[in-house]
Amino acid sequence: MTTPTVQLAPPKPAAKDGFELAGELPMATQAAVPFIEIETLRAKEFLPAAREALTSLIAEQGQAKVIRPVFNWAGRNSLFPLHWGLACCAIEFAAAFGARWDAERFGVVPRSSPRQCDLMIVNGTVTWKVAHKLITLYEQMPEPKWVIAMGNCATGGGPFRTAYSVVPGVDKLVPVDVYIAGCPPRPEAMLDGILKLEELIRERKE
Amino acid sequence: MSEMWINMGPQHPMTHGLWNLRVKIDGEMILDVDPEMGYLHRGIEKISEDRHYNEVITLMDRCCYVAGFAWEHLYILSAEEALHLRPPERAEYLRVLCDEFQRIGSHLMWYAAFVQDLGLMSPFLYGMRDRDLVLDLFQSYTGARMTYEYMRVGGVRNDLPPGFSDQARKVLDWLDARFPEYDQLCLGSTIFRERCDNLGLLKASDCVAHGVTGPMLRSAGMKRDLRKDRPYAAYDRLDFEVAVADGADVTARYLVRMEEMRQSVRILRQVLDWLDHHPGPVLADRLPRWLGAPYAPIGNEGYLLKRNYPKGVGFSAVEEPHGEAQAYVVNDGGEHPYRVKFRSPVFANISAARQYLVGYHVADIPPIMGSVDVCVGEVDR
Amino acid sequence: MASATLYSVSYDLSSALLHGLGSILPPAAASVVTNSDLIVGLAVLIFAVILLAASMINTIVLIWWERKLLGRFMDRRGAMHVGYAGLLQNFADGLKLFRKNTFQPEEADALGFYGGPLAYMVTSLIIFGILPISSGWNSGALPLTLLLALAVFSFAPLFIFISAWSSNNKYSLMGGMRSAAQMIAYEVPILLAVVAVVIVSGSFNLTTIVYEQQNYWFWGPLVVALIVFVAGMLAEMERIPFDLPEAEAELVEGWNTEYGGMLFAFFMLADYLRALVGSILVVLLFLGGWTMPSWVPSAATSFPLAGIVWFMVKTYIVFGLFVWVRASLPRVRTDQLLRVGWNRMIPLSLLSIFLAAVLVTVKCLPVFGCVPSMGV
Amino acid sequence: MQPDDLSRALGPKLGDGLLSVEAFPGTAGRVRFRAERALDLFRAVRDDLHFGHLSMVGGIDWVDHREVFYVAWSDEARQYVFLSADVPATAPRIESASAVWPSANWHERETWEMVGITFENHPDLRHLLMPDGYVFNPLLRSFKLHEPEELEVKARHV
Repeated sequence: MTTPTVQLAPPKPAAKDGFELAGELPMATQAAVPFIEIETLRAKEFLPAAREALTSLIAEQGQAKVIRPVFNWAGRNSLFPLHWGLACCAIEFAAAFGARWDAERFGVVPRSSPRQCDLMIVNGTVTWKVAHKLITLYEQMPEPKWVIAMGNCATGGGPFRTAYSVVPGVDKLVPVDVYIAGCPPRPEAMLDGILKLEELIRERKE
Repeated sequence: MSEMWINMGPQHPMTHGLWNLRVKIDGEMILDVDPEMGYLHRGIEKISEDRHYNEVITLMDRCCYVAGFAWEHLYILSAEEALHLRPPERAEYLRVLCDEFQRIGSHLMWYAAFVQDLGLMSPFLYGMRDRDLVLDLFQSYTGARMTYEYMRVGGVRNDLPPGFSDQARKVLDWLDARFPEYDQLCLGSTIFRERCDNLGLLKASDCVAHGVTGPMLRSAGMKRDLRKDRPYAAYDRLDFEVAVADGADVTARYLVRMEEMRQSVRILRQVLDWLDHHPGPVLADRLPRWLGAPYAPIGNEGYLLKRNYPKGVGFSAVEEPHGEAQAYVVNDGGEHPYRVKFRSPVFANISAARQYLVGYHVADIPPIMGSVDVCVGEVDR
Repeated sequence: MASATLYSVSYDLSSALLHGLGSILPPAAASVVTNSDLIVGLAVLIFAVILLAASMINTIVLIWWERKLLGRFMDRRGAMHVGYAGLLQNFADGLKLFRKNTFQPEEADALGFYGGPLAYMVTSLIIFGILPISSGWNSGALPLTLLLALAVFSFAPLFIFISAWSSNNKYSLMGGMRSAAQMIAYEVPILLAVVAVVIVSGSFNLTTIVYEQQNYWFWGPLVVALIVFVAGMLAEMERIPFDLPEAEAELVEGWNTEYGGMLFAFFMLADYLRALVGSILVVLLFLGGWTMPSWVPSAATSFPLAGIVWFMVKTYIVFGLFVWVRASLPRVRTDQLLRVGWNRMIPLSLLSIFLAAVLVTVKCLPVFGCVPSMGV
Repeated sequence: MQPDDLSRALGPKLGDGLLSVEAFPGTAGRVRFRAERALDLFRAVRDDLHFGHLSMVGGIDWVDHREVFYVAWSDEARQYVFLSADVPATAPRIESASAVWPSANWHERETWEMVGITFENHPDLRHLLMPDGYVFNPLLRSFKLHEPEELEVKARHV
């Protein structure tokens, strides 16, 4: 069998520092490979590709249909807010954990250490003096984490927005997911804000 | 372990607010403390200089958020003096009603927080539950749970709704029945007595030197209550005792506050009886026009009228749930107060922290600071 | 059913599985698969999996039980919206913590920081392999199960201290030191109180101790030992009134201040595992284990798995009492705790040993009725 | 206790340090004194008149001068007394009262940072409410408040 020796291969790249690129065969030699071997080669290429496609499909679908909803369900049903009180809203924050409203019904349990929290409820006026501590606390919380600006002061400074020491809105410092209006918001409003946040988490794609 | 400084705050379960207690410890012993305030400084005194007289009331509610009525009353008293106004008698009784209910609400909040600091969990819920009943009453005639904006220069905003006094008496009966339960949970517990007796001692002479007032001073055996010593509003026409204890420790402060709540219930019954039988106006009818008609939006008329009103200063002092609060209002004849200065009782009580904390254990900080009843809003203003 | 033990059941299961596998394989492979060592190995594996699942599910239900009970004591509802009556709440918490970022604080010691919680968790889990839950739970071949259980139980302060120290946080360090001091102080009275039980029952084997209580439970005659043991267990489990190491009011979250995510979940789970072990030990040593008094109708005690059911009912009631204590007592201070531990608990436990010795010598107590088989 | 009683008791002690004693609503009277004689007045008020409890220290900026005022309470007379001294706006200095009344400590720190009045011989004169290094005195009349948006616009133009 005579095969025309056609040089189809691209010109070899210049050897760098005396190092030859190994394992490169001219195209003509490849064409001389028997049929069965070609099929094997194709199969060898196909199987990993197919596996990759399949796993990615499963992973994607599984991610979308199983894993993500399950973790989102878990995340939205156990929001641990940071236990701290800034100002007036902190009293209503505490009242929401009292006997009448009992936020623990929704799995909301305040924790004192930012390491164990996933929700920071900014319940009051933020001053410039506490701003960097607030940012530190936010950074100490592990991902994924959310912030609720509770009340008018945290949203935009409230009645103190003109004051020299007040941050006009906590969104100047950390990203805020839910704003709750009111001065202070009633405990029902706080629970409603948490339920709104739960809706956000339900739709979460990450 | 060698000596070290630890920061308790601004985010710490002990603080109940936004402040930092720097503590120097050796093992479990406290060697030195240094309270660091100002994390909630909102410039209320400065903002007040930009506001009309009635608009400052909004800030007063937020100044001390667990005792909003007491601070409204404080400001109103001195503003009325600075503006040469007198409220009608019914308004004075209504203010006493607000004040005393507020005292119960504030002390219940204190009880909830203080007992939780000791590790006793259930009373927190009981305290909050009963406080909500008081707040429901506030809501029925002011529309708000915490920030009322109810008092006005020259009276109060509106009268009580019909059926209020029956509802209030029910709440008082309920509270009367709860006080023994509270005492049983705390004083009846050996662990509570072991932890709180002889803790955080502050003798009466030290209290006076460091400006400590309120239940802390009365727990040291000094019978001083501005409601008796320097009666304001309708307190001179009401019959009550000043709660005093002589332990000067955390237990004594507990006893004083509990007794104060009982006395408040006693005052409130008299006030409700009086209000039932003496209908009348609640806002002075000869208000200057720039102070606003009773139901007009606050303070808008001031812009329309060139003022011509005598200058004056007003000084008032009120027995707030935390202690003795004072206000000084300077009226220079302009639309806004020229200067407003407040004296917060907790400010002075915290400034003496070194006197009653050093020498105790780290574990004693929460009950001692709890017995001080810190409200950071009024300290930092 | 009563004669079968959990190990024999898992051995049967494993041999059936492997023989079934061997019958469809070629004979050469079959002989390898049906090797007796392999069967034993798989049996142990099945045994461990069943134990792990049982203890984990029980712990999570225990947390739910505490939350609901605590809610009721406090005039509220507790978790109620996730799953029926909030039963799935703790699963949601666990999954969420599983997904959280894992991190290590700056300048923390990695080995201690990651190893501490793991070791704490593992040592808490090992005890479940030892405790007999009912007559047919494990083979009971170990003669000194009680000592082994208490020995493994007392590893915890070491690991708590290691993880607290390596967190590089002052609050953690103080919490760890308190924890170590407290646990060591209360080990001694616990062990002495257990000696009273051992004197009366004449054995270190938990199964034997339970069988000794067939006719009368030990809580009556050994009430002093019971008091010391329960108080010591409360301290060991770090529950109010002895929860100083995680005293929320002064030491933010105590020794787990710097822990978040899965490692925090380990701590939480291990705490409740230890609470479960404590309740189980109280039931085993003083409340007759899975046995019931004779006046209980036999229909109620002879259905399949009746032993396990009654045992769990008792355990949950004992834990409910611990929750009741938590809902109604304040926390003590470190020096008071240690003073009570060394000055009150140890004399009391010595007294309980003396009483047990008297009991064994007299062999008869009019109050509790004459018991023929009492003592050695 | 009336204003006359105050001036009768304080006059001989202070001489020309006592400027005037006038009636003041709600208190025993208002004592105006020279800032230079502050410590003498404090000692006389505490020891002779038994006003042992200093409640409040504050300052007012009257643009051309500044005023420091003190409020003290006597447990025997059951009354407040109001003390005030004027200090020049160019050199606002006065002796600290914390040697006489320890409770003056924090009040004077606050007045120092808010109204800019320096208290000499104060044991610990540093920032209380504002962060360390804050250079303004917010309660001076020259310190104006702005809407935050207004400030943002200004910052953009700068």
